[in-house]
Amino acid sequence: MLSVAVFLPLFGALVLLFVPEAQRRAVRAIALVFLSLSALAVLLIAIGFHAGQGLQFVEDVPWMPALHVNYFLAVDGLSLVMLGLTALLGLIAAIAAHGITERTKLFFILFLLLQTALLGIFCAEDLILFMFFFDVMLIPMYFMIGIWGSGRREYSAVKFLIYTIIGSVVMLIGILALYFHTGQQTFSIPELARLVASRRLPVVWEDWIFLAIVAGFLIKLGIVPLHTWLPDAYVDAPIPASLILAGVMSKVGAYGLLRVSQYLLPSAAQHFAALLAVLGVITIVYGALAATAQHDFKKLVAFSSVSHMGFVLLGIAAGTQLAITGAIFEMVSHGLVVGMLFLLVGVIYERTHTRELSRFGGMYASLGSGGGILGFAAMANLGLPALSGFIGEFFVLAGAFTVFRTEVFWAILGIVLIAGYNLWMLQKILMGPEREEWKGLPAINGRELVTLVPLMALCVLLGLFPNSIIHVLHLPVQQLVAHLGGQ
Amino acid sequence: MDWPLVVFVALAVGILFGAYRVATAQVVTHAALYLAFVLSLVAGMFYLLQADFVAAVQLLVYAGGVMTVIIFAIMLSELSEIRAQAPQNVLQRLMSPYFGILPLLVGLLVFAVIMVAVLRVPWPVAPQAAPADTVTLIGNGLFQTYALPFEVASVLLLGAMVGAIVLTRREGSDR
Amino acid sequence: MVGYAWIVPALPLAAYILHVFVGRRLKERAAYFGVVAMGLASVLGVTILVQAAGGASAHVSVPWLQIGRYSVPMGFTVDPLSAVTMAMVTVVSWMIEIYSLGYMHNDPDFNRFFANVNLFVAGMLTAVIADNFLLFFMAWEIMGLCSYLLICHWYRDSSNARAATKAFLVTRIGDVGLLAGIWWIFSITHSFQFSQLAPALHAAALAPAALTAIALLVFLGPVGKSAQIPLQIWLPDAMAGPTPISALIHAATMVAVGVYLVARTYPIFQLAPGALVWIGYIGAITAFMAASIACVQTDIKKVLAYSTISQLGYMMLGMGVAGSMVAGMFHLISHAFFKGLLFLAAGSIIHAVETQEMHRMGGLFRKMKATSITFIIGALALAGIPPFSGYFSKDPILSAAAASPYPLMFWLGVLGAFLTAYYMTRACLLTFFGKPRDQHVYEHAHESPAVMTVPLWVLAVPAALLGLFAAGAFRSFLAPGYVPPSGGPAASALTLALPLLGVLVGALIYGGGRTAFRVAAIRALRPLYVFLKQKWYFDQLGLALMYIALGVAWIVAAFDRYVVDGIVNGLGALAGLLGRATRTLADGSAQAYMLTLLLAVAVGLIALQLIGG
Amino acid sequence: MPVDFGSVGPEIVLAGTGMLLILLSAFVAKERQRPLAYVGILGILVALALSWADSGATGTALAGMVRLDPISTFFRVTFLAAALVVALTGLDFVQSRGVSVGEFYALLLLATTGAILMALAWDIVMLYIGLELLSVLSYVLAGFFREDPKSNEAGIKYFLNGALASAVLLFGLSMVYGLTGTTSIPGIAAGLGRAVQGPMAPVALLALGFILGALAFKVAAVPFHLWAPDTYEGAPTPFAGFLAAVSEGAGMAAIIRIVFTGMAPLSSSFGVWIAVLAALTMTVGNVTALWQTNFKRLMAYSSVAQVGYILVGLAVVTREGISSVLFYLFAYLFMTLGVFAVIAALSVQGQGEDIADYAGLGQRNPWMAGLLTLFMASLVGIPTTAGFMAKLGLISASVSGGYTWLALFLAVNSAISVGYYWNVVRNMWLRPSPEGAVPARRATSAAAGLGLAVAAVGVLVIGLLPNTFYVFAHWASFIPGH
Amino acid sequence: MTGVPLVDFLVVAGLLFAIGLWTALRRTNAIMILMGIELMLNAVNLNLVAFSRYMPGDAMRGMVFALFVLTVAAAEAAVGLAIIILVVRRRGVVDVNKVNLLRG
Repeated sequence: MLSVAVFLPLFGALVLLFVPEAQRRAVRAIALVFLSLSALAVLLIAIGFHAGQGLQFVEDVPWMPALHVNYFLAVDGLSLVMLGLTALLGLIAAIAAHGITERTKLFFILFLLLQTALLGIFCAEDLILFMFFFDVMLIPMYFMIGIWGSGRREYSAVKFLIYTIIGSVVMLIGILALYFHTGQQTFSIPELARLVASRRLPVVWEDWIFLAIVAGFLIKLGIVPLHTWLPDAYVDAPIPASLILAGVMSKVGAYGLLRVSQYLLPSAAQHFAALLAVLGVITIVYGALAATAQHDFKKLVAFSSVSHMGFVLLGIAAGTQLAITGAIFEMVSHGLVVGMLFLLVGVIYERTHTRELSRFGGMYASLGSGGGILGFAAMANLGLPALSGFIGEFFVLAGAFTVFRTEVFWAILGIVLIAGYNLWMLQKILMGPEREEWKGLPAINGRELVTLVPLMALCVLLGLFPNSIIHVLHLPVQQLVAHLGGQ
Repeated sequence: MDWPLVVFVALAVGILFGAYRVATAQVVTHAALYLAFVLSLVAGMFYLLQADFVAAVQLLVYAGGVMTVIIFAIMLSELSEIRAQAPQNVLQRLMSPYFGILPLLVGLLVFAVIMVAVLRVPWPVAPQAAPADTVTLIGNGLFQTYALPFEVASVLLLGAMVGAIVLTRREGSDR
Repeated sequence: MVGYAWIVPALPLAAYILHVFVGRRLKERAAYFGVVAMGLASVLGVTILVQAAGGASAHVSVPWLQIGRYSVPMGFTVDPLSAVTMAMVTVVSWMIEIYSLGYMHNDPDFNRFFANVNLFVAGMLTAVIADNFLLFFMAWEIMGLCSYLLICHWYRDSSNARAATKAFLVTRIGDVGLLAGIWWIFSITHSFQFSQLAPALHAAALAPAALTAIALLVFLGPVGKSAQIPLQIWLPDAMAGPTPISALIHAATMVAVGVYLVARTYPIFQLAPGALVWIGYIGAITAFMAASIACVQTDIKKVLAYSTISQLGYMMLGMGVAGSMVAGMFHLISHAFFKGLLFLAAGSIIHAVETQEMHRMGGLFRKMKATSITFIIGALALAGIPPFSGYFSKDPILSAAAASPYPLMFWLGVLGAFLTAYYMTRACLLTFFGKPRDQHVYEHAHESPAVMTVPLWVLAVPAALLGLFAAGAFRSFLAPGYVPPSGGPAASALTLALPLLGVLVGALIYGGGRTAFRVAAIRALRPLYVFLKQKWYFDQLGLALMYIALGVAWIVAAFDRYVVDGIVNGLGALAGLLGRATRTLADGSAQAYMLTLLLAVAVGLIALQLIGG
Repeated sequence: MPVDFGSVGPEIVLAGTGMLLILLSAFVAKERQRPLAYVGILGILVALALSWADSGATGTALAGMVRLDPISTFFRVTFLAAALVVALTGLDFVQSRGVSVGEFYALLLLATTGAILMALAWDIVMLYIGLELLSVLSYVLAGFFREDPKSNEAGIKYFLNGALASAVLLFGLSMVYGLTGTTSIPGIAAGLGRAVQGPMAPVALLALGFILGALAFKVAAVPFHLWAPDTYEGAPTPFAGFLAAVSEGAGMAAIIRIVFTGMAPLSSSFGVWIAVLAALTMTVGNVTALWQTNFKRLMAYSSVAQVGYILVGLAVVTREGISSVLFYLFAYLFMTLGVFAVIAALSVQGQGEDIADYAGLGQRNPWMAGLLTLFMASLVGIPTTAGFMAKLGLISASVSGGYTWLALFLAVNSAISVGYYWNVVRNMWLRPSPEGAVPARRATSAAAGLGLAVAAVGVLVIGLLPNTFYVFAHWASFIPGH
Repeated sequence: MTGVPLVDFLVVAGLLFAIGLWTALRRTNAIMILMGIELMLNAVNLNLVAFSRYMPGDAMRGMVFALFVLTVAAAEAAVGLAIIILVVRRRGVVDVNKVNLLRG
């Protein structure tokens, strides 16, 4: 069942190969059909999922016996949550891809391939399979940024590719070193976790391996020293690609931290926890400050995303039950919020063909309910309670308070700054006297609403009833915390 | 009088002088002649080492065959400027890697390294018992132990011949 | 009925949802549903108050979130404090919603206005009855959002937008301090329930410095929300919003919720006496400072705004020195009524004369009888003239201040009271009496319709009589067995005399036609006048901080674009340069290749010989 | 005792077909020589079948000249597979240049025989003769297009450097013969074992130096690589592919045969040297490739860089190292030959060989562009392609062998390689095609199509289901003495 | 043959090899380079025959190896000269450095 959910989009891509380029509508329809089928499969998995038990829907088939590598897919609470987010954002990005008019067939083939890789990575339980999906998602994203992007798209695309490839190869070396030093002849994560629980690796080696593995994830997460590719890639990618890039791919880094480096190398994780926390906080403040100084709306959203990822890293580094749950919740909520923001960037760009904040003003009336939605998204982005953003940030910092008090105080400065640029953005776009050039803009239309309303609904739902997700996360986070020896 | 030593010295001096002339001869044909001279002296050396069959083959194949091929090549290439270019000024010669110091340096370097290695090793002074009949010995070797290399060598020669012909035959497209 | 307290906030929430989904079609008729809902909520609120007075109380909580071994329940609690406040809020909000029907009539964004008001009231009521810090903070932020949305109700004027952003940001600074306090407490007590916090903190036997730090962090929230020093700069600008909003949010309820928080978590503050002293001083200074600035304001709403800051200062002073939250809370309740009344009256004046500048008013008494009388009742209550409620709520605070070991607090309080009386008299004289200074304004003036004047009269009743009847009952209801400290007869004499003196001085300067004297007085106090006019230069301080933040942001962005990116591109270029060098190696001549080949062999041979096997 | 040539059946078939083609091409007119190519391809297939049939046989044959063991079967299969792909994809290209197809294929087959014999050689004379058969015919093939000045230049440069290198190799071999008195590789290993303890050590090291230098030339390791770019660019494209896959593979086979087996006693010294050579080759190959404008020249530097990666496997003198090298060679042949096949197919349709000419290919010829993207992704080492699995094998061998710094070198280099590999891909998909670009593709011939398919399937199958090939490489990597 | 020790032969062969190397590198005329290479091959043959004569072990192998070297040298020379003539005829120059169309 799990493989069906993961490989349905790929099957769709193959089907699309034989659809002639001309029928643009047919191409879109087929892509949407396969994406919704895959989303349906994820839904069925979610329904059949029992919160209490560990790994479920296990599919463990030997793939490369000579290298002791298995095709091992399984779902636990954490994977389920991420699968849900990926399936949802995938569907919404596909709907939002109406802006892609030339070479749509190629776009959707790449998009479906990307979707498969993303679904796959969140339920890969074998390190090499994890690496496999980690690299596969590079190519489609490279082409999406390169072909359909804007601005310095080629530069950003190559920068994205090189950054991530370095990260992935260094991580591969780390994983192989881990494999050789455990001497357990296996790459499966649960198996290695059992080993780590029983006895520790020699510390010297573990630190080095940990750094190698974490480097790859920090690049993907866009943590400050390694983040330079992120704003360029987010800004120059077309809207659907930015949506997936910011909404899901950055979460792969965080998921990797939770699933691989913290879980399998706990003593090194504790050893570097302080460093990761400091990096997290720097990212929060750095991202927020950089966002405040941006003139381009999309770049502002990109840097805001960097800043939010800082929260996630701080939560993971803190290693307490609360902080990690908060971090996972923040990952999900950020996916929804940044999704909305990028869609709105698209909505405004399609009408005004510019992203310069200084040229906007008084668009509340002309945007119709779009103005309200932008307000909602901005409020969710700055972590207004009763919306999912608040729960994530609140529990990350509540959890981290016991462990990293000074870092939390710096993060608080970040929260004020985040509020600052979000409101500044609202003020620049919606308020002030209505400009001549934006009079008579078409109000937000049905299709755009179809993409935005589910995200808004989920935001409120998660904000008011966070337990729906957190009860599923209970077991995986507890295992991780037990590993880290925290409380 | 230790005849073999005298003959060896004579041959050695001849070979080395000839080789030196090949390297520095201004005219290509002179160089070719010196080369032929060196080859035949080497055949003498082989004879000195009781490898009479090899000496014979050397004379026939090398001195005869290869030399004629080289002479033909020189003639065929209708060299307008038979003489090598006039040497540019000394500084230019020194500086340019092709004419100047570098080839000499590399040659000396290689020679020095070989000598350092060879001279440190206690090589036997006296030769082994001379084999009665080198020809039968080589014959057996060629057709028993080295049968496969022999066949492959023949294929090689065939291939080389075909290749040479293919490359240089006059075709309608040539002038 | 006490168990159904959750219905009270649910009603305005329902109204909000109706406005959002159905409002556009129903146009102004949708507001009627809102008013009816508010009415029901008020009735329910008052009955709950009555039942609570009879000793009933309720605490209902339902599990909301389970993370690991921490369980976070959500629920509401009805006790004397929440019952009283809820009653006050429901009544005041009801009156203001009725008033708004008239005030906001044929405003293009009528529906959005009422939606936000209802959401705000729902938020306020949830905060009042919340039984844990998390729900309280959520409601607290929802109110911040509504205040933001309502301040920039007329968003087309970008100055409103700036005021709204300023309000939200400044309060956000306070909120973040409160958040830090909540996390700190949670890290010790592992619970958000108000009831469990104080005992758990006490049990944890923290160092006094830590306890004071926690208390002050929590207090940072009210400093932001209730506009205390130094975070008070946003309230005067918040007057950009429609006047009913100024009444509801920036006078009666939202700004008071900070004080309510201090009251709700008073046991924590009692654990940290040092913090109480801080609160006392901040309250006193804010009271005096705001009162002084109010004296020079020409815009009637600004006067009332600074007056609100000043009264909030008094409430905080009460909290700080009175040893119990009763004094502060009583002043909060009474202030909500008479300040709400004053703002609504000011609103009806503005509605009538289309200007907020007192210098263009004058002699309106004859034209707007009802509004003037109610305004004057409110002014007298505010000034603390007996028998109006202001005196009864302010007197215990000042006498407690006198009894406290900090004389400065008392003198600041008393001087504040004098200034309060002075500027209210000045305001009344300038607007209602004397010659009308702007003929056009005078002709245009007319009494507001009944839908606006009725709420004025309804609010005038408690403004006048609450002190007389409810003072004693209120104290015993909220804190049975609490003996308020009394500062001795001299202190109570002063609290009585100074307001009267203030009225006298005000009348002297602004009464009758003695303009010459007024001009001389102003010229004499010129430097003081300029200093007060500049609002003690706080605004400039705020702007400076903002520019610093923007500067740092710009530096960081530039750093990111040039330095960090520069390094990365540099590495790329380095690889390129290296490539260019090795490329020249292959310059095309076979001779050079052969030479390099043999040179490499030679070097290899030498290395092997030297280093060897 | 009669000499049984049975054990070299495949080589005889191959050489026989080659000679038959020489005969036939003399009679058939140049224009109608296409069927001769099919004869050649048939010959390769028969040889492939034969070599697969007797893959089980082990032991020396032909008086110790040849050793049939797993590694020789591996090289046989690899070289024949490469020859097959080159033959298939090169047909249109050679024919379009109006050159005698029969002779080209004849020389190609004979050269492949030489390469296989080098891999099978158990005697340094046999190895030398095999090497010379491969090299001499390669000089001819490099210069085969007589009218094309670039081909002439490629021929002469390859000849001069090659002849020099073979002289250097010979000198080394003569020293080895001098020390050990025998030419059979096991004999040499034993002889050197004695010599290294005794006073003969310096000469042994001298011999090692000469031999390593010559073989480094053959595989085009830096700094012996300068001939490669010019030869690849000048030579006919299919032959350039042949050079990258077969000739280089043969060089690796020679290194494994002589250095690893023959000069095993010196193994402590050459491990480090090969590691240094590997690092140097990788870096220079990748970095210089960044600046290339001609696609074939870029592929030359790419193959130099790939040799650098393979040498990493050799530097780790363990069985995993050798097996990762064999796996990499097998995987590498499909990627490189795929790229050269695409270049050949496109230049038959009139497209230039500069990277700029490939601009906008994505629109003009999506299938060809897609294939080229797949091959490029494999060369970079992106998953689902053979390149990723090959690099995975190499990295795990080097990490387990303790050469972690080499693995990191490999990581940095694969990042640099993205720069130029992906530059081509970027050109194809992201840039509009220039005005005078070739119109939409004319159908490529069945042979070229089949060749491309074999290469593409090879890359994907090894990428997705590498297990059987790992087992094959591991089984083949058994070398006496390790 | 009593007088001449093996090492003398090796020295002569080494020197001949070095001179051949020097010629090959020094000359720009392709044919001259070829002659240099022939000299190097002769040095190798000298080595081989000398070793087969002086060193214990199977003397025949050395001589046979020398014979093979001879034949291969012949084949190589033939092909080499063919290519050189082709280049001369096409480009009219035998100077190797002028032949640098391919570079970079």
